[in-house]
Amino acid sequence: MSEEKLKSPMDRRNFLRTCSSFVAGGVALASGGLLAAKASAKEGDVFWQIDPYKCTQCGRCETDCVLTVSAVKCFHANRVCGYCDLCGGYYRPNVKELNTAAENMMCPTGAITREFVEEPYFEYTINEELCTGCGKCVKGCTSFGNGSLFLQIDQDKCQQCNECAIAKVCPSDAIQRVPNDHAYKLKDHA
Amino acid sequence: MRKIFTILLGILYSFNALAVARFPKPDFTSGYQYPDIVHGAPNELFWNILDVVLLIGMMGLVVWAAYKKRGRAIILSMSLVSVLYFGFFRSGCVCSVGSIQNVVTAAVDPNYHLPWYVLLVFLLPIVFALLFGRVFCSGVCPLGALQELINVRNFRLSRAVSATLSMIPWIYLAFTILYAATRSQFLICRLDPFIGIFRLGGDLGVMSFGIMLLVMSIFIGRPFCQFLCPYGALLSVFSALSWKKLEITDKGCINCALCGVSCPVDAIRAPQNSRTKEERWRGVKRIILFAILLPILTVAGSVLVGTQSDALSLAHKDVYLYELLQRQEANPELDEPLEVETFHALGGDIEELKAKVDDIRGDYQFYAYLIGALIGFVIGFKLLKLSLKRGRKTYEIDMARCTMCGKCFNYCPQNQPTRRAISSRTSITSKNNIPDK
Amino acid sequence: MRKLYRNIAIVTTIFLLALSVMLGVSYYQMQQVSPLETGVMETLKELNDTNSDNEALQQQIRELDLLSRKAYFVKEGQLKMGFYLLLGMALVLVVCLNLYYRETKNLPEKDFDPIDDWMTKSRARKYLGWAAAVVALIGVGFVVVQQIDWSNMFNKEILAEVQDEGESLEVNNESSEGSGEKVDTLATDSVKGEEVDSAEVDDMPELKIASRAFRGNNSGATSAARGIATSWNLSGKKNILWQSSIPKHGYNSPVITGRNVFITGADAKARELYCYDVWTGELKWTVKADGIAGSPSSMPKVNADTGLAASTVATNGEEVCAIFATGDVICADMEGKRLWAKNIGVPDNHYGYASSLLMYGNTLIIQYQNNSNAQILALNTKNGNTAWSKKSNDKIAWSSPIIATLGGKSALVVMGNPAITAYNLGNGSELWRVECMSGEVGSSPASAGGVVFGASEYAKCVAIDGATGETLWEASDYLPECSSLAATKDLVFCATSYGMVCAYDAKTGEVKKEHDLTTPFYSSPVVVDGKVYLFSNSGKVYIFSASTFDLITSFETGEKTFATPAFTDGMMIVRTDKSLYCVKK
Amino acid sequence: MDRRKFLKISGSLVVGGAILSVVGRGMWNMFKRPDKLFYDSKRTKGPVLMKEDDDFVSPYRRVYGFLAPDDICAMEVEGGSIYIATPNNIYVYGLSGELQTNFPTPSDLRDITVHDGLIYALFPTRIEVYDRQGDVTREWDACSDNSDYCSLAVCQDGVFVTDAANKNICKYDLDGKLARFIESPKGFIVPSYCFGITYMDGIIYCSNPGRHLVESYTTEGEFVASFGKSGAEAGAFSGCCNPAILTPSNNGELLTSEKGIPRISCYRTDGKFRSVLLDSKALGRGYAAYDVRVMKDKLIVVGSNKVSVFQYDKRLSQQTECGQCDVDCPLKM
Repeated sequence: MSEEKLKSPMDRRNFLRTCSSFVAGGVALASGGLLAAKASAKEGDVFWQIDPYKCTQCGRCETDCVLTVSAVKCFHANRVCGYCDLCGGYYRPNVKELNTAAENMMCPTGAITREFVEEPYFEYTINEELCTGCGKCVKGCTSFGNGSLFLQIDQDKCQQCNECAIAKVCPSDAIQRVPNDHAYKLKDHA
Repeated sequence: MRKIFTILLGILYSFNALAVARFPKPDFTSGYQYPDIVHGAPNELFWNILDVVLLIGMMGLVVWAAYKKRGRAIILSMSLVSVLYFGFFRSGCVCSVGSIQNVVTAAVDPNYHLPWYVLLVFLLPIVFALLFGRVFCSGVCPLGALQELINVRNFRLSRAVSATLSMIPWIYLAFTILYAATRSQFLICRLDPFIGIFRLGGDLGVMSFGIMLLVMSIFIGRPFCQFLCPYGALLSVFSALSWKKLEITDKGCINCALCGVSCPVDAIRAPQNSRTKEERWRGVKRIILFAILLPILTVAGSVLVGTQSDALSLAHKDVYLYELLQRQEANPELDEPLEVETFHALGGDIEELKAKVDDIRGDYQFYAYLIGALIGFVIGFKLLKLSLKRGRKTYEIDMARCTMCGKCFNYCPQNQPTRRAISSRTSITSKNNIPDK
Repeated sequence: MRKLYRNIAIVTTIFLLALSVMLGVSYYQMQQVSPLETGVMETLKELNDTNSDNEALQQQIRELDLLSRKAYFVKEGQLKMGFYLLLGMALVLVVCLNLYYRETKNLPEKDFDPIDDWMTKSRARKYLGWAAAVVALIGVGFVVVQQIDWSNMFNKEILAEVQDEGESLEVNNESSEGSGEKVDTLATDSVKGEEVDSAEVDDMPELKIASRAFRGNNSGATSAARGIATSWNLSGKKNILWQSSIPKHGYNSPVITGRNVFITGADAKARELYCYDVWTGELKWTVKADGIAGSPSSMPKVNADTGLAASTVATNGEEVCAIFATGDVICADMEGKRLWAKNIGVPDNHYGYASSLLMYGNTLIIQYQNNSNAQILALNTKNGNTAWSKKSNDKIAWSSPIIATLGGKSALVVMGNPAITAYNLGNGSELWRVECMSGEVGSSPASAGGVVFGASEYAKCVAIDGATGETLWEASDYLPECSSLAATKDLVFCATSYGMVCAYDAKTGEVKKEHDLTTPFYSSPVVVDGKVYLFSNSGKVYIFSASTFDLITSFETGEKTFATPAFTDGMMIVRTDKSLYCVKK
Repeated sequence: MDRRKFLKISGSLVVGGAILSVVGRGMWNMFKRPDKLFYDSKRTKGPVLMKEDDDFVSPYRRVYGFLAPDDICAMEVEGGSIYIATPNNIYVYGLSGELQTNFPTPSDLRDITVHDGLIYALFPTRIEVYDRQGDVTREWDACSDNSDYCSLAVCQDGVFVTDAANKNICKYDLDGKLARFIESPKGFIVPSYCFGITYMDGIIYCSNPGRHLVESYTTEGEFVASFGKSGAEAGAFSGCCNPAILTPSNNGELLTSEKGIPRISCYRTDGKFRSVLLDSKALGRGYAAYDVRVMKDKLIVVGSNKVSVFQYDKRLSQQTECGQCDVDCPLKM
């Protein structure tokens, strides 16, 4: 095959290519522009977060997070708490005497600790390193107590997946994106 | 790890904590004060900006390395950086590949919010592709980089097989669009084979698939990029029409065929001197045939997928819930799934759900036909392309496939003829001298 | 040097494999059952809850708890370590391999240069073509099986997975099929057994005594039939003339006139009226309730205990009318020709429409009392035109109207919530109205000796003088829920849905006799030939003396029975949940 | 065909096969088993606080019920009528759910009770008395401003109100003049708004939820006695803040309603446990306490916005203690 033969198709191809590249470029830019308009429309929702008032403590937060130990932790709103000795989130509902023996404890990892404040009050705190986000205590607290215990996604552990794996299986659609500066949905007043 | 980079937002959010009918404060006589617990949250804004800047910077570097320096070293180092930063540190979210879904969703759903940086992460690689080819794939995409880094040999698949497999990305893309457009699932994120490795944990099946791919990629160049990556498919289109074309050497090709072997993704086309001659009219006839086949395939594909929309629609959470409810009604003796239990506990209204499900199914109908057509068209087009003959005099890079790993630069004896190149050339000659029986 | 690299590479590979297997396994375990959720713990704790402070047990729990926590956290740590180790090794391996292969580079293959681009291309084309073809074929396959809708498919799959569920399903299928076959054989056998060949069948006389509505003529819960068998046996075919399967499910009761037996059945797809031959049990004809103006496209939501065909049909010997939960009313003649059909409005009924029809000459009476618009409708059976209709603001009810002889004249008695009302059959004018009912009225009234008896579980049992409409007595010892009352002039029979049956004194209302049969009754008692026949839901038959209410006999039939049997001379037609059979001495 | 070529072909087939098979599997699942692909959550049952015993039989059967237009915060039964208090309305229904009358009230209503034809409505810091038409006949504010009232009982001796904030009972006379505060000898522990009180022939019974006790006082405020123990089993109070609600049965026994795992049980006034009348299953689950009252031979139970009427069932009761109970209580009609 000699140059003459090849020349003409070469030119044609070049011509075609330039045209189509312009088209493609145009398309890309146009769509980009449109979407850009969308993007700048409203302020961004960034973090995944649980709405404690929608949450039904199904326990999937523990099992369905992409992390081996879920990023969902139990939070405690001290201002909502009754501080009582007999805590629905601390003890299993059917305790006989109120001591910290294993058979009386609600939390499977012992992440809830409490210290005595004054008769008859105790302050409860949660060790997030031990918490697995199973939500047992939360269920106990919401059913018996004032709901001062609630589940939240620990933004420091959360991987900010493009799509939250828990949200996809959450039966009450409690997990939504929240803006950058409201990273948590807390229960207690400031 | 992230804690170090964390900006505490405690004060910021505590103001807008939700109100709650709270019980009167216990009257502490010991002057007890509530402890103020602050929960940390990284300042995502900062990280997003950093991501974008790095993205641009690294792509620029790669361009420079590929077009000016014709060296592989920089590209490799880029790969390392990207694996460490985008991969392990940022744990791969949000990546350009996944951003397809956000963009599609935003395009169909007016009140879905598309963050600006996601848009950039999606657009920038495409823009670069239009200018210089698949720069992003070469050393910036953590997925590609990971494979690149552990690649040792490249035994190339028979082109026939790879041509067949190269349809998968398009199908993948099609279904991704379907699920994203119907707000059902983010397929790519769910089936990302390497994210599990970056996060040290994830779904076992997907992870093992990722491992399999990695093992492959020790011996085959970038199996994921070649045979699975939907974003790669997208880029290849733009890259094929790119403004600049990558050249292996500026000193003129000597047809030594070394670059051809070196390429891990089979992106180098040899000069066209076909041994199998066939009359022109046969070629023309074939082209016409495939030209006719193209629309037929398109329609066929659209029908095939379109008729399945109801089956596909189960990927949507609400549809799934609805089916579960139906099933429960049909045989109440089954113990209730958690979804159904919660639905009833929250006093959900089945009629409402039904209505919702119906128009979701409507959407599915539409998009299923659409993507079916897309799949059919792509296959038809590929066939057509394969039946086109084009002349070439020297070794050329097929920009659509080239992922700019820069291997061929080192191979080409014309670029800075190093000891290695020479040795390999001599080894060729010696090899050719051996008479083969 | 290269040897060294190679060896290192080999060793690391081996390690890698071993490690990854280990990690995989432990990771899998971690994902499946976290050591914190072993069932043992829970059971132990529950044990502890039940028996008060058992020291040993508590000790055991504490140890186990400690153990499991240790396991959990240690494992977690191991996993993390393992992952890092894995990554490190992988790195080493890759480096070694790189070094090992540094010298050797891929070299052109013989068939490579000059590459025959065209040949490869065309091969690729073939492959791709084939691949596409295969995909297309699979797709076509899908489309072919498209008839099966996917959601069902998906459900089936899941059901199949649920072990016992799967089994039970199979069982059901088998049983239903089995019954199907059995029925066929039965039918034929019985025919042979009786040596009734078709010729003779046709000569068989029409029956004198009919049972033209729910619980007999006028829905009166009494029948003039004689010589009904007091024992039969389905499996042994003792006293069974025939048994036939029923195409579609329904809770309505059989109705007999001439030599025809009418029942209806319905499902989401179709609603049908069936006519069987009383002598052979063959299905003579089927009339579909379809193509009716105003009929809803999707079925109204009905309770499983009610279904779409709960209402019993009514006939006057010339026409037969049926109504379904959709509000469709159809009328056919004795040959199965559909005369007319209309939709009287979809009932707004949270359980499903259940009141049975009633015919008086050429008037079809429909007790149409639903959440919105409660009324009594009277249609002309010839053409379906409305003869008269009576709107009332009664609440929803599921009971059926009866025709009673009050003060020597036939009158329509309707029991609803909150009132029992008597109407003039001719024009629907109200004779009297007694407010005594409340709650969900499901059972139907009865009448004997000019007295109307009504009872509902959520209210009480009342006796009303039919002539004056004054209340004679009230009682609430035992009250029926679905089952209806039956009455002679001395006794009122009542079967509850919690297993108590009793006979009230029709004069005073005191309980004359009660039996605790501890099995629920939905079917209604019927007074026949000095006996009271009563079917329990499980299909056990109880036969009492109508004068003393002593239990004469009782036996299992083996098939669930919710419908009330229909009687004609010498024969009883019973509808079970899956078949229809005829009892004859 | 030389070795190299063979290797190449077979190799590419293996790799291609591997990838294709994985992809194929994925697509198959997409069509056939989306649940496997997308919804394979390991957790199929939520955490259970307490296993409910499946073979518990309630001697009572729900015979019918009706819905209130709003969530119910308190309920009272008087004569043939059911008084339902929603956050800012009071509805009066007949037994079969026909609305007799209703009138609006200030919001945040806590409890109501009816005493000789007058409706006493309790608000966190005030008490209002309506006649049946909803006209206010009397009203007065709480004796202390930081009080947070929970529940009230009214008898001819006065109005008794439990105060969750001050942890005491304050007694007013019928015109709203503060008579006295009643403190518990042990001290009340009230962790949440569950501080039930009721009056039965001369004695005030109130719950001490933080201690799982029911305490009784004379109308003059002297402590009489207390009963109750912690535990899961029938006859004990579980979790926190139980018993939540107390009400007299009309043969001088005490019905308690518990929250958390809802349960309604019957006690003799001396604390002897009779039996559980309705368990969580029979009541309809949830965790809020169900308010309960006795009307002749029926139990009226309200939860969220549902009103249910329960009636004694001879057959069922034979398997329960309630059936063996020697007292011929009108509930066993």
